[in-house]
Amino acid sequence: MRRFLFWALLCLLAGFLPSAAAQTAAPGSDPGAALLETLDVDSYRDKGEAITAIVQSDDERAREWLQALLDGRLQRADDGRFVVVLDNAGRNWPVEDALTGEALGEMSRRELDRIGINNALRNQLRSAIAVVDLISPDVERRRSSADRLLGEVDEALAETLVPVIEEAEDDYVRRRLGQALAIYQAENGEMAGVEALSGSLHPRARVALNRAASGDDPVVADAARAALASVEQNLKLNRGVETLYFGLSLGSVLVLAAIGLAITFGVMGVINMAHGELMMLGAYTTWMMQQLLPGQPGLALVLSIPAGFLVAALVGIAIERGVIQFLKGRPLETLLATFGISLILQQLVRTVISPLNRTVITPEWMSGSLVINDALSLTLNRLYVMGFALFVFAALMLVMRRTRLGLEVRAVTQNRAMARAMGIRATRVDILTFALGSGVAGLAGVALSQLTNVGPNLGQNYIIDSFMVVVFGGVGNLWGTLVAGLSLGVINQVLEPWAGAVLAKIIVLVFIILFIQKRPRGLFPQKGRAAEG
Amino acid sequence: MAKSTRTVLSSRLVSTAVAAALMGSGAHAVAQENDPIKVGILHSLSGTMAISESTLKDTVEMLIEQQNEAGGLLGRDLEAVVVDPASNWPLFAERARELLEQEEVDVIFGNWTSVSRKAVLPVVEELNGLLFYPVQYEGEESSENVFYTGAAPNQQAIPAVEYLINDVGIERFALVGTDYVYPRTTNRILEAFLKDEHGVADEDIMVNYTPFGHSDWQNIVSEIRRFGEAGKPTAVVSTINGDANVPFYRELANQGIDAADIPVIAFSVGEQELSGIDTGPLVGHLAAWNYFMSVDTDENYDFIDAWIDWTGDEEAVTNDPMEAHYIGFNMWAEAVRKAGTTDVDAIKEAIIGVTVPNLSGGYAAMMPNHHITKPVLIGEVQDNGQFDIVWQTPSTVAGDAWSDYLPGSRDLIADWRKPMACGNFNVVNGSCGGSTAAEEAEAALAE
Amino acid sequence: MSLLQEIRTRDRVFDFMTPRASRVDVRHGPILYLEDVTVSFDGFKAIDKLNLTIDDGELRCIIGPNGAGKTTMMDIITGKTRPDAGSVWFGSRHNLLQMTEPEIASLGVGRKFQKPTVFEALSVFENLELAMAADKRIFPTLTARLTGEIQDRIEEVLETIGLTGLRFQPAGILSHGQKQWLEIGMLLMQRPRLLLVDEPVAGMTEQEMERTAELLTSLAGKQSVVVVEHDMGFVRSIARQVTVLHQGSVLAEGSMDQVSNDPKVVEVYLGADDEEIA
Amino acid sequence: MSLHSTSGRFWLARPFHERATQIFLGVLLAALVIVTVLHVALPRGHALHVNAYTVNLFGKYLSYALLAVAVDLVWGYLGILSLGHGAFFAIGGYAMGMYLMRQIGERGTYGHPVLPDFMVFLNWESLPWYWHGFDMAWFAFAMVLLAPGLLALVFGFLAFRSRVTGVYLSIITQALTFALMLAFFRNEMGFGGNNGLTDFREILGFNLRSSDTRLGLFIASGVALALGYILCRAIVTSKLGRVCVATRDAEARTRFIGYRVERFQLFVFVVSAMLAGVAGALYVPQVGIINPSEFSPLFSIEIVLWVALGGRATLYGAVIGAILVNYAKTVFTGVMPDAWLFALGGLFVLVTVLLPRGVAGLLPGFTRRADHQPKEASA
Repeated sequence: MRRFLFWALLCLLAGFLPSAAAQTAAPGSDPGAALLETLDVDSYRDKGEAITAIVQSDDERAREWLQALLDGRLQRADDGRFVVVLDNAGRNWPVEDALTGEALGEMSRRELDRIGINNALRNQLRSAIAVVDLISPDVERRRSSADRLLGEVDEALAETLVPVIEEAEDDYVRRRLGQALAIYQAENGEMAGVEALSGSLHPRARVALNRAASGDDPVVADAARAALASVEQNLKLNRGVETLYFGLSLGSVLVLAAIGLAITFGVMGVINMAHGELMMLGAYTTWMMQQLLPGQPGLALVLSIPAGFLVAALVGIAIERGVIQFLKGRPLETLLATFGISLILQQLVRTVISPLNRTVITPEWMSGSLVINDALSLTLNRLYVMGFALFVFAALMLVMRRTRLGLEVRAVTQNRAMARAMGIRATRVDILTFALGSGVAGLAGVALSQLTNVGPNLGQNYIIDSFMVVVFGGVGNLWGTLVAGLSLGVINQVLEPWAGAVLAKIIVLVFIILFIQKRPRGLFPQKGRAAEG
Repeated sequence: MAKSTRTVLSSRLVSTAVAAALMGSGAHAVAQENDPIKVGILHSLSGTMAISESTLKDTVEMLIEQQNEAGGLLGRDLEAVVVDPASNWPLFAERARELLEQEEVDVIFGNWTSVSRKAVLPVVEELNGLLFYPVQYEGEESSENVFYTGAAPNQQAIPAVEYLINDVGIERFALVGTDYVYPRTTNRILEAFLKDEHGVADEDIMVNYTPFGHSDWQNIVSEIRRFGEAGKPTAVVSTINGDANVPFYRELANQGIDAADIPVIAFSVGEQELSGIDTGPLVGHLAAWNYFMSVDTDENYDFIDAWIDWTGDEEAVTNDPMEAHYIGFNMWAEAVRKAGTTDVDAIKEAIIGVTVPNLSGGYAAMMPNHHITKPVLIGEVQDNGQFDIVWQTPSTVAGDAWSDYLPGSRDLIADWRKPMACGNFNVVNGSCGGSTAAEEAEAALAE
Repeated sequence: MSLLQEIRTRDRVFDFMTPRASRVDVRHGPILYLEDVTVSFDGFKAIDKLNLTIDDGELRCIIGPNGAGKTTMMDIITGKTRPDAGSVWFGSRHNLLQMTEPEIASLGVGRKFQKPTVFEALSVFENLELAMAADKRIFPTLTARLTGEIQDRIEEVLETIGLTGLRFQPAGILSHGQKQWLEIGMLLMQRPRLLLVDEPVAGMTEQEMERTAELLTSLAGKQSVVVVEHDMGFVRSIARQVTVLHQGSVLAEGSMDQVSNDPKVVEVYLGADDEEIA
Repeated sequence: MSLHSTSGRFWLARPFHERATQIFLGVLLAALVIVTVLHVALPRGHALHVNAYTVNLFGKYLSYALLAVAVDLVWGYLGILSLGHGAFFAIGGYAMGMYLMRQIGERGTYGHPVLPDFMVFLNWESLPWYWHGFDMAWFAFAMVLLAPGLLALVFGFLAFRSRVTGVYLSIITQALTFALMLAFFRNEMGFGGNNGLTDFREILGFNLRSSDTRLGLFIASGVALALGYILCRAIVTSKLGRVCVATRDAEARTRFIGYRVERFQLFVFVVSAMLAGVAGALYVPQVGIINPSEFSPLFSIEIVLWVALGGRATLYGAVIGAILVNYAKTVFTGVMPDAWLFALGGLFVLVTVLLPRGVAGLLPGFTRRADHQPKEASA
């Protein structure tokens, strides 16, 4: 199946250097038409050969076609023309002629037949495009194509690869291609490859070594095994780091979810069961922003940080004024009332927006992962969330410790009457505190929109966990919340591999329940007569 | 919403008010010949399942209206009786009882989750009603009063895995699912199937279960990643349910697993689920269904257009359970015509063998085991939230109530035709009612 | 006076319900004995090496400025707060640091809170009924019947504290002073060996004060009484021995005149206001 | 004054001498009789005929009412807001469910004499140890009381000993029921996972699918409610009841007058848990299924709403609340599904803000019982 790559590369190398790419076929009888014709067959094998043919034809539209085919946009109209669909949403699609590239306006999906492909062909296409790109002027393309060729090399390509490796002026490309070659050699039980790969952490390389290890040549097999063993320790270490990272990232999510609660519950003593729904609102704000700014998910996301805070804070104020202020000093009643509010907010979203989940796009710069080494890479979106969590925490700390508001809040919570007497407007403080807590919940929602569903139930999935974190950390203590959140996250992730996700969660819950028995006031309790309540 | 429904609701409002006054004595009217035929719809319109089920309710209402426009059935109009079990399983049983006892409906279309079906089952059997169940499920059941228009495992899971093995050349399988009965059973069937039929080794099968709405997939995905590094082509067979899917696919994408390396084939991810996902990173992942919105037939396009007009939403999507209802409804209507009455027992007789067109250009027939014949399609996710059909069974597959790969049910069959009329006939000891497991156990006890 | 005698004779008649408090051993020495007690909240030393001895039947007044640790001391004696160091003995037999509040209470240590705390939802009568010395385990409590004798006993205490008319009113509606009285009444029902009385006359009228003084002095002798009070007039009217607390330890001790002439005390008291922070 | 008229008597006899209780029992009895008569005597289709569906519905309401009474006992009189009583309810339900499962015997789809269906198709070799004995009614019914009681005992012992109170207690009770829900969802637990237990055939030899049996269960629920109510009243009118109220309003003070508060709390908590278990056991055969969703925190909180709506610390208020809310639910989810959650949510807010004494607060003659009203449930 891979043989075509050899021809592809060969003619590419012989055919043209990056600059001299223009060799249009003679006008009139367009050979391209014939080429595309061969694509419109049922059997995927024939399609595969057709693709090979296209690659070998040094037609400069080849890459376009391959790309369109890969994206499933290369289709055939009832009138037999081959077209490229520009946008396949809705019932009628704008198309352009695949050969001439002229726009043909809209066509109904009923009169179009897509040229279907499957994963095998998708692979083939990717590799083909990669090969084409190997000598593209754009260095990024060359690099990605080099990455792409890891494990895709075959006998023929291997030979032709050698000169390319030598000529490659970009050493990343050179190194990758070298690896690709080594992988090929190792898989065919060549010592050279095994040696070249020993010490490499790259999964693909280990796949190759694994194969070599099960090869018939005992010497090579041993060498391969040795090579695998040599990185075992290193891998374990990486795995440990990975688990820790997982734990911390889960932890930071918990912290984000709980920190707002730590304000409203811990500082004000208000049990806000609608906290989760405030998070939900934050998430929906993100979605809204992305609807308002189509095509710029990144910008929308950044903007929705203040927006989410604002929306949640306003709703929070409404809740405080509308309900909580009437329930002063009756925490359990507040619990019930706010629970009612949470139900209302959920149903509101269901009826106003939709019971279905909403799509929140992850911006480019947040998707994918940060490669530490070939075995360890940290997923970017979670990295951002972690940073965000710390940022929010720091900001809150600042507000509570350094600002007038923080001072007043602490004064009011310690001795309302006294604070009043000193001219602090307690009601105002209540409003602001609650708004702050709610706003933070909104921020958490914005972050969550990048990790999980944006739907009416988003809040419910986090409310219990957040309460656990706050109680575990010690009510009224932001540091406690931070420590509790992170440690619970890590515990959970460490348990998960051997206990399984469900059991891990249960164990953590039971652990907290027992812990509260031992230390009713959490990790960092408030002491003194004031706290004896 | 169809006006017929509205009137019903208001009338129910009155009757319930009366009920309130008289401690709930529901007033009955004995069904007259010219009264409308009552079609009960038992789908959650609120609560967690509303996401999936509310569209099915709309579907049935649409079908009913279409039927009425076409002159109804037996010269009588159809009338939708909608109730909301609110995603609460005991409430499902209660509502079913209400439909059959209070509203005296002639047929019920409803349920999504297995548990809700299990809750309703005894009621439907006790009151001898008709239930059409439109969702793919774990099988291991055949009730005289229930018609399973969704896929049984052998109509979805097994062909899908065969496709992976034969066409994609997969040798290593990660069976990942939500921890409830459908994934459990499906995965057990698949395990048995892979080992017995294809000699897949134990270490090449990984099974993992997660709770509902699981949102933190980091560990499991990295486990899958490592599982895939053993040097054999690997695939994930996903029976992950509903909300848990978004974070799962997100994590896959972020950890750099794309369909080309480790394809995921899902049994519970359809067009509707995709409509809530950023499909960019999913492209190339697979799903196995008996219908896709992208099926290229005129019946399908007509259905889609009708649906879009009914909902008034250009973006509205159709999915497999909707087709199941489409088929089930037409089968029932056909059976009513054939029997010339809506009497339950008559229909049960008449409907077996009824054949109606499905939306993928073929025909669906009601089998004696109350399951239907379906084609199996494999689709690859595209960036526009649709599936590109890459494979399809040459002919339709008949639903199998009892799996051939589970020891308990290997020798059970269901056949509701007289004289057998048995949902769990044991072909070994030729008796109705249970597997040889019974005798084995008795033997064990005897010792 | 005569009335109290009656109570005393009465309780000999009904000695089946005299509290186990009699087990307290005071044959040699004091009934309450605190040694080097220290407790601190978040680093702040509320009680610092406090030594205090109360003899059987003594009436002791404890005064001191805000934050002197008066209430904390009571918390320690009644088992509500555990000290970081030191020892607290009730008689020479019972180490209070190893006992829970109910145990200490049933030993015969009664406490009247600074802020009068009665059971507001229950009637005055029920308040006294609950306080009464009796078998306070679960099932006896569940099956307990209100016998005539018990009623009589409660009626008498109602007399003593002058709330007979209000016996079936919820305690919640009582005035501040009345609550004070009710609480004292509950103490009487408990029949303790040691009464800890925290600011008994706050919010009382002159007459009420006098009656309180009378009551407390009359109690002294049979029961030991420790009074924490701000109202110097009141203290002067009842006090024999006065202890001055300052910053968690004893500043001065002696008769009212001695301490009030003590320069240290005077200095400490300059500018001290009459409210203790809760 | 109730105190005087009754508190001289034997504690279990006291309720019968209370006007409120007499009225309550009277109404309940009347309801039972009327429904039964209308159901049995009148022909189907008669305007006043009460059909099996409705009987079943009321049976369900009654079991909910008993549950509400149990919650009111701890919340109203002890000030413990348990957000986990659904757990005891569900455990009682599971105990009953296991009995009913065993009664299926060979009639299961696999016809296995011992193993329930879900065990057969999940390939269980033999019955897990904790399923043994549930084929005997007496054992199962004992478990209905003991299992929830034991859980409450252990949990309560830990919690009250370390004086976890108020909000903290509410939150960990919630954690408890949440953890149990996750646990019961796991199929390894051997309780049927998400599908729970269903497909019941008969109870004590009566066919569960006949409307007579259902009528019987309805009456049984009524009787159980009456007995539970009397027991609770007897407790709250006893001196122990007053100790509870005292604890609720001034826990520390109660300690200082010599009551071992934590033991009283534990005792009442366990009694309440057992009542909840009985309610669950009556609920399951009537709805025909028990599954982990009964453990969901949401349900537990809803129970509290019933009590709050009916009126705390009155017991009969709890009954009224439970029936009102659930009847409303039945109507609403039928008539306007989307509005239901709005209504429920609204109820939560309005009741807590505007109606702190619930519906019972509106009833005449309520003021005389006002002395048992909580002034507030503070943390």
